[in-house]
Amino acid sequence: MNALDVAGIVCMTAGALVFLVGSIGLLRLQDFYARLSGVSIAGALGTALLLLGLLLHYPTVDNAIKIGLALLIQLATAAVGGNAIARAGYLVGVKPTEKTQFDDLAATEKDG
Amino acid sequence: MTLAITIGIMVAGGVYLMLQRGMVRIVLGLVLLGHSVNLLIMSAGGVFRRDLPLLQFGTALTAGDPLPQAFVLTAIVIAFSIAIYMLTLAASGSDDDTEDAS
Amino acid sequence: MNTSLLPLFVAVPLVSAGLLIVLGGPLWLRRTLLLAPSSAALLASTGLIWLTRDGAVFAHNVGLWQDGIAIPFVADVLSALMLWTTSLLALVCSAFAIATGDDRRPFFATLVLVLTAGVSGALLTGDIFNMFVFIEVMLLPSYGLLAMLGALGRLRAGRIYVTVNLLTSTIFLAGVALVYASAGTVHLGELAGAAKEDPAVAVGAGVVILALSIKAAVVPVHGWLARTYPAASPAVTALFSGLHTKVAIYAIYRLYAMIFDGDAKFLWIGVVAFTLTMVIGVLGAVGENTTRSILVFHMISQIGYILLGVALFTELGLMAGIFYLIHHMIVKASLFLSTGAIEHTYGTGALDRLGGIAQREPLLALVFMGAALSLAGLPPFSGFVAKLTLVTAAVDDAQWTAVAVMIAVSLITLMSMLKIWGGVFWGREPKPHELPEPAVVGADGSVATRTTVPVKIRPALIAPGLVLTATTLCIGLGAQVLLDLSAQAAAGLMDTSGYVEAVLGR
Amino acid sequence: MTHLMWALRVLRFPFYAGWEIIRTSFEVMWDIVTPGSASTPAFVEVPIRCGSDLETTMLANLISLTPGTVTVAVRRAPATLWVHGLYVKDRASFLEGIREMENHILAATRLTGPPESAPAEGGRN
Amino acid sequence: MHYIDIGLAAIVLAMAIATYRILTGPSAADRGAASDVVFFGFVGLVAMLGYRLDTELVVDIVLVSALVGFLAALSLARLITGGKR
Amino acid sequence: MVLLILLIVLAVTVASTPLLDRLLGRNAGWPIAAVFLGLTLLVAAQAPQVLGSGEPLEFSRPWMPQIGVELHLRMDGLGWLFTMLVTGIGALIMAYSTRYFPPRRRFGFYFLMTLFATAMSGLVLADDVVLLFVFWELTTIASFYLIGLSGPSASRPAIRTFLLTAMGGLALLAAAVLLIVRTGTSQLSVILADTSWTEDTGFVSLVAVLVAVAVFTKSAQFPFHYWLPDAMAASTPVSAYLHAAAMVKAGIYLAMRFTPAFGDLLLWNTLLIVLGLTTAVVGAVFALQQHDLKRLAAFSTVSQLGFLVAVIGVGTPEALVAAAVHTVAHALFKSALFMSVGLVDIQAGTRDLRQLGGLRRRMPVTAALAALAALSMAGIPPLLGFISKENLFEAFLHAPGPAWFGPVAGAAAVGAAAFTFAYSFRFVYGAFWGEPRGDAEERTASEARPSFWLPAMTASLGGVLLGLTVPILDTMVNEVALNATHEAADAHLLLWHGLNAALGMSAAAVGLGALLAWRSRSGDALAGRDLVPVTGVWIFEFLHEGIVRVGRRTGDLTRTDSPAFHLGVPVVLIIALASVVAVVGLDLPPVAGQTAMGLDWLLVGLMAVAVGAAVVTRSRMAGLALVGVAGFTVALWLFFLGAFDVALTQLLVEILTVVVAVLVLRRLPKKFHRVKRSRTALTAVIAIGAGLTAAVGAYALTGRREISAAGEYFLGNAPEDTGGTNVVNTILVDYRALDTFGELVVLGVAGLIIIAVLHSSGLLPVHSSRRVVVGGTNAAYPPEDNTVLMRTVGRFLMPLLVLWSVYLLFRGHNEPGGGFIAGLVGGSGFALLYLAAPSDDRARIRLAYPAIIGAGVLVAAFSGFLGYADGSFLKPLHAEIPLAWGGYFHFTTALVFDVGVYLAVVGVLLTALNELGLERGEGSVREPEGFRTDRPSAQASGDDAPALDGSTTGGNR
Ligand code: NA
Ligand code: NA
Repeated sequence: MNALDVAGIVCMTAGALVFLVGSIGLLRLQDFYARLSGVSIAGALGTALLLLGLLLHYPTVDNAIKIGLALLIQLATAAVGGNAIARAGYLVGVKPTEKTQFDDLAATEKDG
Repeated sequence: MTLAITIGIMVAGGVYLMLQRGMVRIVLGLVLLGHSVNLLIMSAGGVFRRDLPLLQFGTALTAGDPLPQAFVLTAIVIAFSIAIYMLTLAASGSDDDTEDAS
Repeated sequence: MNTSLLPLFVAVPLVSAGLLIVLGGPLWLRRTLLLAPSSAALLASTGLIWLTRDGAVFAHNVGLWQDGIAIPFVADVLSALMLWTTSLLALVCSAFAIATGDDRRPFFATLVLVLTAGVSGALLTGDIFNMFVFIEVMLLPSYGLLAMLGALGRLRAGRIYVTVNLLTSTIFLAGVALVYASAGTVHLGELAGAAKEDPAVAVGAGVVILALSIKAAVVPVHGWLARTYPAASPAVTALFSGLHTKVAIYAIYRLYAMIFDGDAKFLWIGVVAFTLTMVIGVLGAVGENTTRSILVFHMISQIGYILLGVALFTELGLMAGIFYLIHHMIVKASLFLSTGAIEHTYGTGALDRLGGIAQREPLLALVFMGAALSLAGLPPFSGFVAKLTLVTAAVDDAQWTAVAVMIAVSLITLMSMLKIWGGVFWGREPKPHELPEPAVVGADGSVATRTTVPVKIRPALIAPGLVLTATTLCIGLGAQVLLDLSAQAAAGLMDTSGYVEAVLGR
Repeated sequence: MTHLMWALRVLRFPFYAGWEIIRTSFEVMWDIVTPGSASTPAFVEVPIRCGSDLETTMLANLISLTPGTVTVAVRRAPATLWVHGLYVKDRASFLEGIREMENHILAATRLTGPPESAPAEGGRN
Repeated sequence: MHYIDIGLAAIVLAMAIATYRILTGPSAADRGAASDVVFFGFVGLVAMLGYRLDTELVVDIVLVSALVGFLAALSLARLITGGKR
Repeated sequence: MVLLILLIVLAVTVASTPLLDRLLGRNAGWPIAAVFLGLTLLVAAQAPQVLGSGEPLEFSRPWMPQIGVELHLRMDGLGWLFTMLVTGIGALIMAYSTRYFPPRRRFGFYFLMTLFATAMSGLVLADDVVLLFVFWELTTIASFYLIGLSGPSASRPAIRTFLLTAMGGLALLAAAVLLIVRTGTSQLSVILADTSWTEDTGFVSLVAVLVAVAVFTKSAQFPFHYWLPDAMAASTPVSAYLHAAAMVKAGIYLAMRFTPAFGDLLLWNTLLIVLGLTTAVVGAVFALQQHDLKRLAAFSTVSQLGFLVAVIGVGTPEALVAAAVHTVAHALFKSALFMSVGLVDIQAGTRDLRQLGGLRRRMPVTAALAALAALSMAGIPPLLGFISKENLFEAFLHAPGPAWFGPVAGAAAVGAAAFTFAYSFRFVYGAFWGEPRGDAEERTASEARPSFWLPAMTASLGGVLLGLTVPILDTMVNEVALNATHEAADAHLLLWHGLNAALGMSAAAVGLGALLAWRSRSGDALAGRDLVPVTGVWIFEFLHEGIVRVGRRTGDLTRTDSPAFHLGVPVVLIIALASVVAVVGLDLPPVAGQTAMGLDWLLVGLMAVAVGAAVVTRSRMAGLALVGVAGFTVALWLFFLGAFDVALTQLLVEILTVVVAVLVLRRLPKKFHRVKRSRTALTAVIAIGAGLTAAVGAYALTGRREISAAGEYFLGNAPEDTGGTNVVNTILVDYRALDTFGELVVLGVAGLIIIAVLHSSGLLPVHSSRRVVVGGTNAAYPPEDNTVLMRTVGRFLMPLLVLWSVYLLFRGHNEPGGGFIAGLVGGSGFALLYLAAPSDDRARIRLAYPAIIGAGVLVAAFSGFLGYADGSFLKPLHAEIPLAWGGYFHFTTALVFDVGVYLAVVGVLLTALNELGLERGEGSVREPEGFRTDRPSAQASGDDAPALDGSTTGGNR
């Protein structure tokens, strides 16, 4: 087992744990909008670490391009997906927690 | 054995859903059943040879039986075709409830 | 014979279907594209019957791959007979659909063509997975045909139809998987007798047969058929009745003969189930009050008769069953078409709303009654020969209960046929206001309020049924022709070595 | 020369973004694994300087990717994002954080680097 | 037992937790968000399995998953709003 | 030959009735009568051979050689007698009909009557039990229509008659089949000559009972007698023919024909004698009770047939002689009587005895011929009826069985004969003597023209003539008795036999009858009284109703539109099958390798979680998502099992299923329907049963052999055979391209039927519970700006998807990919376009997607046809194409095939997105123009179908 392999395993295990924490966030965080942070932990950092681990295991140029591309796409789409779901939730009136300090979006409606 | 258990779980869930009211749950149940049969086909080829039948990458000696794989591929597409049609029926004409009395 | 032509039974209608979508074109062209493949298939299958009449079996490895690897297309006299009958029905039902205007609906012609291609494929293939595929090719268009045409309840019926058929196909596929798991092949030639030797194969093949029985609407899994067929348009019901359940029946005959090699130890199950099917079906029929629901329950009952042939699994029984199968396909379609002509014109098939049609439509009455008497097994129609040979076969096999039931059931069959006759053809003519609006708008798109009882049923609506009733009469009078072919087919099922030799060269 | 500088800024951007993601992820993860919650959530209107759809998208996506913030709504003219922040101590510091991100993005997308002029303070107080 | 199996178990556990959130909601938006996590978990699992089962080809699956997984998220978002764009 | 001529002439007559009817109207009866007369003479001319030398005429042709059935005709003495009756009486009735009916066309009548005559002739000449049955049923069918001809009121009686006689027919069929199978032949004369089966008491008893049922139903014997009076709805000529010569006589013929087999069987004797005499008495009593002349005559037939059946039951040659004579006598007097009823009915306008009386003055000829016929019926010398009754009495006295049986039978016969005398008297006296009782019309009745009464008079005088010259019948009746019993008879028929028991019985019958007629005021005292509480018709209708009710209940068993029921039954059946297999047990080979790997358990756990959650959730969205999770888990499983292509396909399909499902789910409520607890419990039990079945089945029945021969072949030969190294793909596009072709058709058709169904039914609107609550002015609301993120990302993803999909398509033969996967990836691109569009209008994909589907099918088929160049449909062709940068590209038509697959997949996805994803105008299934302009090919389709344009191209809406 070479150094890259070890690094790969470390990356992957770390990614998996980050992922786990992210999904625990789905349980623990207070409202829908907060829970979206759990999603981005898993989708961004978690997935990125896992892909990196994979690349370290198969370190070829070919794979670097493919995995790099995959990571880029993954991050871009995870972000847009997160945005779409956040907005959808907002549109159908998912209530934020009582602790929410202010809501500039709701204000745009009153102005309108 | 693990595959058999998986199949059992899916069939139980699929049958349960299929016997409920409402077209959507029936469709979901049938989708699960379809998946389970696909796994059964894989199981029919034997689960102890698990290498890819891609001869560029591996050897034919340990590759899984390719014939069931081809069957499953065909079955997946057919099941997909019917599933989207059934979903259309679910939202066509009236509510997707399949029973008169509530 | 150049066996490489066999796949054309599938390919030609599919090409025609594809052209219909891509080209569109004027109505005459679309109708030509609809009718030409069935006409060609009718001619080709006539030739095929001629070539196989002495028991010859033709096989073609599609793609010319080696024996056992390729999907074989196989034609023997049984598949040739089925091809002939299905082509005839497709042609006649299409003609009827043209007369009712059904063929102007989106994709109607395309779907019918795909349906016939699927049926032909299922009849010709010698590979059970491929059979699954072709059964699906046959079913998909049917899902659409049922739900896009027909009465108010068509969507409800469509839901039952598609879900039950999908479940059944799933079960079928599970059976195929189990067969492959034990036998390591899905090739019918290699499976010859496998279930007799290996109980594990028998279980798998049993699951396949069970699935086919559901598709054939054997009691107790008949309910779906009774609920769905009456909701389709008459042309579609006729098409389905002639093709769908019958392909399942064909497959039961074929697979039981091939895979089980007619294994005697399971036959009693069939005798029980099929006898029950006769009884439950006919009782259901006599209890119904619209033409089509009566006919549909009958179909269930008759399916019991047809399948009894395979449950006897004697040369005589198989011959009788095959004869019955061909006869039934023709007669049943004729009945659906002649009552369909009434339904189309009068807007209802309810017995208590119709009456006196024999007086107004003597020809149609004759067409209906010929087929009805044939169905009930009365001479000189084909149904009589069918019943006679089947009863003889059952007596020969000492299946006394089945014999008694067959005889009693045919009386109740007659009773329910007379129920239609008394309710629709004799009796008081309906007043205009008692009839609903026409179910389908006129060819010019107009929807008129009904002020008079429809004047006359158009000849184009009567002719298709007439062709079929004439056919049943001819089959009855010249029974030896079809009996000979059926006997030959039965011989091929009793001794499958010819089939195996043709597909495997050994 | 400009191009070389730009290339360097482009190369730097992924490391910046990666670092931001890691940093904010650990912030939120800490909140998750420790009992209780330190959150002070709010929906904040964020005026931005991004001109093209690409820049807007990059900013909005980076906001969404970094745990603790998520873009909820977008307006192109005048360019504005509405962001849900989990830890909004006060509006100004939150806007400052976003502005920082924006600077990095504009540095990577524009040959000339980020505009030095501050945006009109269209935000609310 | 392989080192990586701990990670595999962790992801499966994470997916199970997300499944719980799909089940309990409470809002449709929560279900959508949790579904997203399950999908990411799937991508992660594939990556780890590529390592574990020694198949470089998983890179292809990962790439395709990343390309199309997005669709699921967008679709679910669309469902939440009943089709409003 | 004669027999063939006979039947051919009859058949030609039947066929020519439409023409005759068109030319002559009711007078068509004349030429038909002439033909019948000619045939009668022809048959009569055969008497020297058939009766004299006892040589039957025979004719035979094969019909159904497979079961040994032949067109075998045979005329012996018995056949001769009945053929004479059929044609002779037929001639009279046909002639009579020309004047009975008003002058207009009577197509159905003559057609059916001649058909009836043909069937009846065939029946008595058939020497094959199957042929016999065929003609037997033909008479049933013909009589059904003849009765039904009389209009709506006759339909019920006709149906009752049909069902009852058909029941008898079925009994006959059963008997026939039993005999065929037992004796190995269907030739009647051979069967009857064969004594082997008659010695098996059980078998012969069964057959005898079946034949007896046929006889009783056809000849209207108690308890099946009710149909005959019921059938009086038919016109009088029909009744005359039915009662005198056809239909009912078929039963008599059958009983006589089978006497050689059953004559010595006590069961047969007893059954026939007891029921026959009961019928004779009951029928006679009922006859006396009637007001309607026709009904009186009908009950009289019932009674007379009772005599005949009973005497056949005696079974001795003497008894059969009596039966033969009485058959002739009855044919003559009954046809005359019916014809006279018709004469009265037409001339006087009624046949009700309460309105008639004294007609002899105005209708003397009719009165005379009716009186002669009635006297014959009453058994008064010197008429033929007297002689036949004498013989009957004599025969009854020698009935088999215990010693007391003969005298008792005789006494019963005398009783019946007394009633016969009484009702005969009632008939003649009530109509022709006494004073007119009714209104104006029959007071002015006049005698019919000779052409109308002549046929009746002929029959009537026939009874007189034959009575006076009765010895000329000796040869015939002896031959008949010989044919019917296979024992020689030596009868000498005479008017005067001397003072014997029979004469005493005749005298007693006449005396008692006279007394009865006097005491009952010629029957008036008894008429119209209900002697029994129920009628046969009531019993029939009761049973009929009962069967219909049972049928209704039977139908109710499955009368539900809930798919759950129809889906549950098959599942339960499977569980039952599995349970049986489990109980019986199977001998299974050992497991062939490792069936579980450690990692597998992860997937088991994941699946359990997903399925468990999917089962309990009540949210539609959650259900969809959770089933999706299960689908992903399946993809992982496939990946575990080395099915890389399949896993990729599964993944893509799963995503696209979600995409499409969402389009549908938004139109439905958020929650699933509530289900009762009891149902939940039941379905859970079934589900667990099914799950166990599946798990145990999968474990027990799979994985117990090494890799299959086919699998080994593919792995070993694919590169060489096909030039591809992705073995699964080579199976899909080379070895089993036919499967794939079917599969792509299935997929394409799914697209088409989605369009077709939506064209006819439309979609639900978006469900109210899924509406957006935020106002239109909220910054989160405007779609144009808020979708900018996904559009921007999409702009970069789209080319990647396209490139990637083309790459996957081309490399599929060697590496993971192929038409399906590529098509799904390409289709995903369109899905992305759809999802990211800021408005429906911009989301609409302006491509002729049905045409793309069609093109896919055509391209695939085209590659298939290319294969014919090398000998087979779908056989791939290969070519090495040199590349510009060196090397070769291995081209195969399998790639063309894969392009077809690709097109179909893309077409279907486009269809689903456009058809399900876009809102339509309210109440309209039309979509805006613009679509059409993109598709010139679809234009023509609407040309002559204005109401349903776009009839083959759903996109053209
Ligand atoms: Na509905
Ligand atoms: Na975030």
